[in-house]
Amino acid sequence: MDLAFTPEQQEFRAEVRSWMEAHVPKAPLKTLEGREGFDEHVAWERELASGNWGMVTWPEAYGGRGLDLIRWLIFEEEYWRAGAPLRANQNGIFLLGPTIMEYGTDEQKAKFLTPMAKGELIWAQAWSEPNAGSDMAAIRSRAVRDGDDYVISGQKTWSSRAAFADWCFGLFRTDPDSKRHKGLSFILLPLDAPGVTIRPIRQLHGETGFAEIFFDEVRVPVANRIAGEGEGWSVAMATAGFERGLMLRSPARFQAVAQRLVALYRQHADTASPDTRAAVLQAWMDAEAYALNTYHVASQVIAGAHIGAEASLNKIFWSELDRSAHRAAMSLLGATAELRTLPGGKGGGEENAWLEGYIFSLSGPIYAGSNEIQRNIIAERLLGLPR
Amino acid sequence: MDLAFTPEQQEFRAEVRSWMEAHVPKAPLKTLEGREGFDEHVAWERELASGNWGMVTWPEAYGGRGLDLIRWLIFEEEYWRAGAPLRANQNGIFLLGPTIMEYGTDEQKAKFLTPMAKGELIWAQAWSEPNAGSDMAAIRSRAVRDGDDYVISGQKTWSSRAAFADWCFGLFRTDPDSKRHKGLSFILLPLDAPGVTIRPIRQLHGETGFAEIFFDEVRVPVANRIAGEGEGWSVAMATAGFERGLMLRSPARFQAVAQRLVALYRQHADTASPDTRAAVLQAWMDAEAYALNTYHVASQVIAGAHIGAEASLNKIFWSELDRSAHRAAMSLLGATAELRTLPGGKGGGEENAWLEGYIFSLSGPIYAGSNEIQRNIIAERLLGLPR
Amino acid sequence: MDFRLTEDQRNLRDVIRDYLDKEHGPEVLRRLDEGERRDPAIWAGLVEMGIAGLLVPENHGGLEMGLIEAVLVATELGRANVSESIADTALIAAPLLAGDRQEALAAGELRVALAHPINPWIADLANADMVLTGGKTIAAPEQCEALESVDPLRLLYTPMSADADDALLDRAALITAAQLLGAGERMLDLATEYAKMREQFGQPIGSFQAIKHHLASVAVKLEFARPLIWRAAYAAQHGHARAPIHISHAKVAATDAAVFAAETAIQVHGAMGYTYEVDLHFWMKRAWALAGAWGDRAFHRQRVDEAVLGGTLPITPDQTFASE
Amino acid sequence: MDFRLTEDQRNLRDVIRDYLDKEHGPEVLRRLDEGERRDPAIWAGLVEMGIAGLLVPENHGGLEMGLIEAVLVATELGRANVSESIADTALIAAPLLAGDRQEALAAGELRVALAHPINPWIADLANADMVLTGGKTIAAPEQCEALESVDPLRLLYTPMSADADDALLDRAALITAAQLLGAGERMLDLATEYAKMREQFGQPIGSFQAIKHHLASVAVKLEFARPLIWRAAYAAQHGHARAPIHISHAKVAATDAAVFAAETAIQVHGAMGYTYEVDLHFWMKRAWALAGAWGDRAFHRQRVDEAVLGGTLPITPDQTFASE
Repeated sequence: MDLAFTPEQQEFRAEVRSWMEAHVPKAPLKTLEGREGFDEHVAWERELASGNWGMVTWPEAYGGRGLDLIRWLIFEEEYWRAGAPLRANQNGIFLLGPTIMEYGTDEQKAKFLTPMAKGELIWAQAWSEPNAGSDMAAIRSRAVRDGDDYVISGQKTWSSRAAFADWCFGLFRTDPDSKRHKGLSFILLPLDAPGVTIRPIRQLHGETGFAEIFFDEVRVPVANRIAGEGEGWSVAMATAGFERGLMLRSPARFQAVAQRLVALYRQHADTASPDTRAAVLQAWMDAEAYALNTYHVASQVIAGAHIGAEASLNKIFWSELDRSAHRAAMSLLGATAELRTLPGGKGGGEENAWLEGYIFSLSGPIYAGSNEIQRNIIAERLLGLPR
Repeated sequence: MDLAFTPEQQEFRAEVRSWMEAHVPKAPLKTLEGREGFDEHVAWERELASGNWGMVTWPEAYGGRGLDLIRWLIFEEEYWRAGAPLRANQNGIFLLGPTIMEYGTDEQKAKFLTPMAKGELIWAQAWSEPNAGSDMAAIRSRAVRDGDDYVISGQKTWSSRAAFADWCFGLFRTDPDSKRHKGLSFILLPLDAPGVTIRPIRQLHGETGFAEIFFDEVRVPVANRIAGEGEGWSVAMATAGFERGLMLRSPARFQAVAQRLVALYRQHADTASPDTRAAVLQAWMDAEAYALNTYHVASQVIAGAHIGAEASLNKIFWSELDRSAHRAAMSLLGATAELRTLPGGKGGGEENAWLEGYIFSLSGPIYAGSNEIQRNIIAERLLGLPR
Repeated sequence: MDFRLTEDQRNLRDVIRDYLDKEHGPEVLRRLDEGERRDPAIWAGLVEMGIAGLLVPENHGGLEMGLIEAVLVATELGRANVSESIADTALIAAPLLAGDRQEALAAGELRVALAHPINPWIADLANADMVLTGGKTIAAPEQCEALESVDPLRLLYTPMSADADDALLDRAALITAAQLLGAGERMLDLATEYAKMREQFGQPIGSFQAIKHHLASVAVKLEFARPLIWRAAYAAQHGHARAPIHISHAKVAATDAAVFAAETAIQVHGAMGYTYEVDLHFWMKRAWALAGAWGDRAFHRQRVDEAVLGGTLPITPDQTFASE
Repeated sequence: MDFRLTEDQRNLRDVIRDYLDKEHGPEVLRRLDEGERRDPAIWAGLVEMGIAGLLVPENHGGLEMGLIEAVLVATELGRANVSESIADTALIAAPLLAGDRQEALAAGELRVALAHPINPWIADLANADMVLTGGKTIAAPEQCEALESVDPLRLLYTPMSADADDALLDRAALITAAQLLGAGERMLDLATEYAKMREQFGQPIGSFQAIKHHLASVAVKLEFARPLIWRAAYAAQHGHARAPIHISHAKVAATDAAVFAAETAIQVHGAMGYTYEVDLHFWMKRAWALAGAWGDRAFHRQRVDEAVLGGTLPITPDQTFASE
């Protein structure tokens, strides 16, 4: 065990820090869940790509830097330390990219990876269906083979980014007689293809980050299928594994939340209730624990370990930590917690990011496999309890 | 809604208070879970009976005072306010007594009720079996009809008080071919009958409040059966209803715990952590809420309402409140929490009642129907969710 | 001692509930949210039901009821997510006004906004006829600036000077607690109905023990918050010295129950709960808004803390209903 | 940066675990509890395994290992519920003693009791050869008075004057945290095994979602306490200025995880968990005892609170492994 960064790692940190200090937008971008803010975030992706910081863990051949997970963690620490924006590109970086690298053909790699790294292709997920949420094997959307094409019909929902993204990836039933996990294929398609209709889902706070995607006989070349026909489930599970795992939930992001929460506490220390004070400290302690656990997992992955059901431990921990931290912030804000813009001095106040963050944090225990499902996985696969 | 006590109720309170002040033992009794302490508690039951305070809610005909539930609550408030001991007789007062009054014959009433009220017959429960805990319908102990007797064989466990009690009551399978809830009968028998063996269960803290009861062809007159043969389940459910309901868990008892916890907090205020301070206040607030809810339920019962699955709400609330309160006390005691005797000045300290109380409180969410079962009941019977 | 609602009280509650179920369902909330957010017809209907004059003496044209009735009605207003300023006007301000004003109020012709330094906003100021603050009424300002609440049906304004008034704060906190309880009850209903209908893995999700236990825990929280509100109303109505402590206790319990109901209800709904399409969001937002209104958890916990841990309140088991 | 155990460290852990599984199972705990509570043969076995000399320099006959190894061994001692004073002597006191004493210690011929004002007792004082307090060793007293712990295998004594010593406190808190983690892990194992075997309603109770979720929550708590202990050990070993804060953090997390494991494990066991017959109680009692030892939650939370909320510790995301 060696918990010191090497001189090379320290130099890398210094390099990231200096780039971020020079490039991170001074003012916060508009929300990623509206058109204008989305475009601002895409512009930021291209800015990142211009510095070659977009996909730091990807191989250099595909526009990345080929960094290991420890450097990724360092990168993320500096990214969040600098207050940089959310990533419009995260479906591509962490979900689809690694999937194509593992299962894609050379042609698919060439066609998709480099544009993705450059922020030129923004990806949406197309997993869930109205009757296939936690139970993803209940997918009904079908892709019927017709020569060199699939003809896709059906409906997807809860597609994050789909309202504004360029392409989507998801599972479709290529064998109409199949049941559950069998007969599904993993297919990529452009969201401007004829027959695709996007209907943004109005979220409870009025934004439209999610969308429904309707497919009405959409023709997609068979070449857009990743891996073999009917092998979609295992490909998707690998993707879900990445998602549930550490890559999508950078510890530095939660440490930055905890840091802001501590600052908020200091502003409100004289009126904070004892349980909220305790909750603030707990949020900081848990963010630390999450960071340490991630370094531990990353070290194992670098050494060749495979992360399976252990990812469920992570999912539960970060989602409950994030909700608790934001709940504590709402308590600290008291009567102003409900306001979308916090009262400021002359010239008005700032957006109440804690309120938006609290609402978003409530989705953490739901998406990417609800925490109920995650607890089932832990109990059955890690502890060996009967199904 | 009228939340003022009537002058008669106030007079009654004054009467209880003055009797308790004159009679409650000045020094705490030894634990009810040892022989010596049990005898002290039985002596206290007889003292109570001498003042006609043993069974205040029972009809006068059976040695009670015929008081309604509001007066019972007043009685309990004064009982706990005075720091009076735990009740050795509670199985009789709250479980068996009401059952006999509802289902017993005149002979059974005459034979059992008055001695019970006088503290002359102390009762143990004989419900659970090694493989029938939460799942009480899995009972296997059998009672075979032989003329005017039943011949009982089998094993009961988790029988509170059985190590020292005089008689027990429980369910036995009178129809050998029956399954689950059918074919069970409710039978009373003396624990000194030939063929009965009591084996105290050593509890985790070394005391022996529970016992196993082994029955080896024990002959019991059929006249000791309550209600009809095979009707045991519905009789037992009525008994369990009383148990889960308000009578066994006097709010005043938890209010007294909260009051002691607040006093303990004041002693340790300078070192208490913020979350423990919050937990102390929460325990007091919850004990209040429990008292109010009990007055609400009692008022409904007096007006003729039947309490069904609502009792499960109560069970969960008092058991979790009691555990939280004792957990907070353990936190306040810090390094001394583990000591069975708290360090005192010259002449030694006092027994660490908080430690015993904490350990006992852990059984609250388990016994009388585990809180998991109670939550099932609430979900299915009160909320109407599917089984 | 009889801790039950009287038959009249139950009838009142049921009549209001039936009316609101029929006239003020989720479709009304959607219509308001897409339109003007206030509707004179809704106000008129509430006045017609007698709510405006609930606390006004009979000789001023009211029903001369008390705080128990007020919290019962407030609970129903919370359950139906009523956003008109009827609670502020009729259930909080009315008894604090002079007789002639009460008469206009009972007739539905007067809307009162409430200003108190504990809130950084004043609700429904723009359409108020007067403002109650610091124990007196003043004219509503010509102009005010709108704030945006997470709750689209809440209309908040600032700035305006406000003076402290304990009587107002206590009454408002109590009525707010009752509304939170009602919101919590409705969220439990919504989540329970959803759990019965939504299927995953071939069965209703309400048949899974995890979902059952989530909802059962909400039921427990709500059940034990309710009598706290009733006791606080009774104590305030009868001028008990410890009524403010009971009100604070009730506000804390109702807030915790409603916020817990919201977090649990969205978890049970899964991603659907995150949408505007299902109705849940209206109540969640109201719960988040009211949680901080008229004294947040920290404020009310502190009042109870000072009395209980500070040792100024006798807490032996016989004191539950004490008036001193 | 490599946050993994080395192969040597894993081997050490596995060897100790295998040894204790074989030689120090629940039947040994029962035998000790019914007898003398300490057994020279157990001590000799632990010395034989090299634990006594774990931290002693090679030139004094030890293995010259560090605090990472010490917490790994302490976790195994907690998992096996070892009660001999080997943790106090070898994992806490050893590096704080002079060289000649270390030699005797590594040979298993010296037992050290630890006295510090944070504890109102001294563990294993009656069979100690010397007492470490205030940075120096003193003779063990001729006579002392036994206290009774909830944990039957803990031997506590009083009174004896004790002087403060931060180095001792920090090391002891760290080793105690590791023992709590081990106890928590064992309780999760015990409850999981019980849930697989015990049947109710015709199926193993471990097939019910409520039981699964209880145990999964324990697994999460333990998983995230472990790296806190490892980091604290590393920081202390390398003399990082913030090591005491890391130790306090680890002690809080390990205490919370172990107490939560205990409460959950007894709930999963049902009434059986309440008996002496199943093994669970030995670990629950140890967890309750160690929760308050060497600084309770309040003490250690307060140290972290002062550093973090008090603002003395830099907490930007790049500071996780900082040495200042």
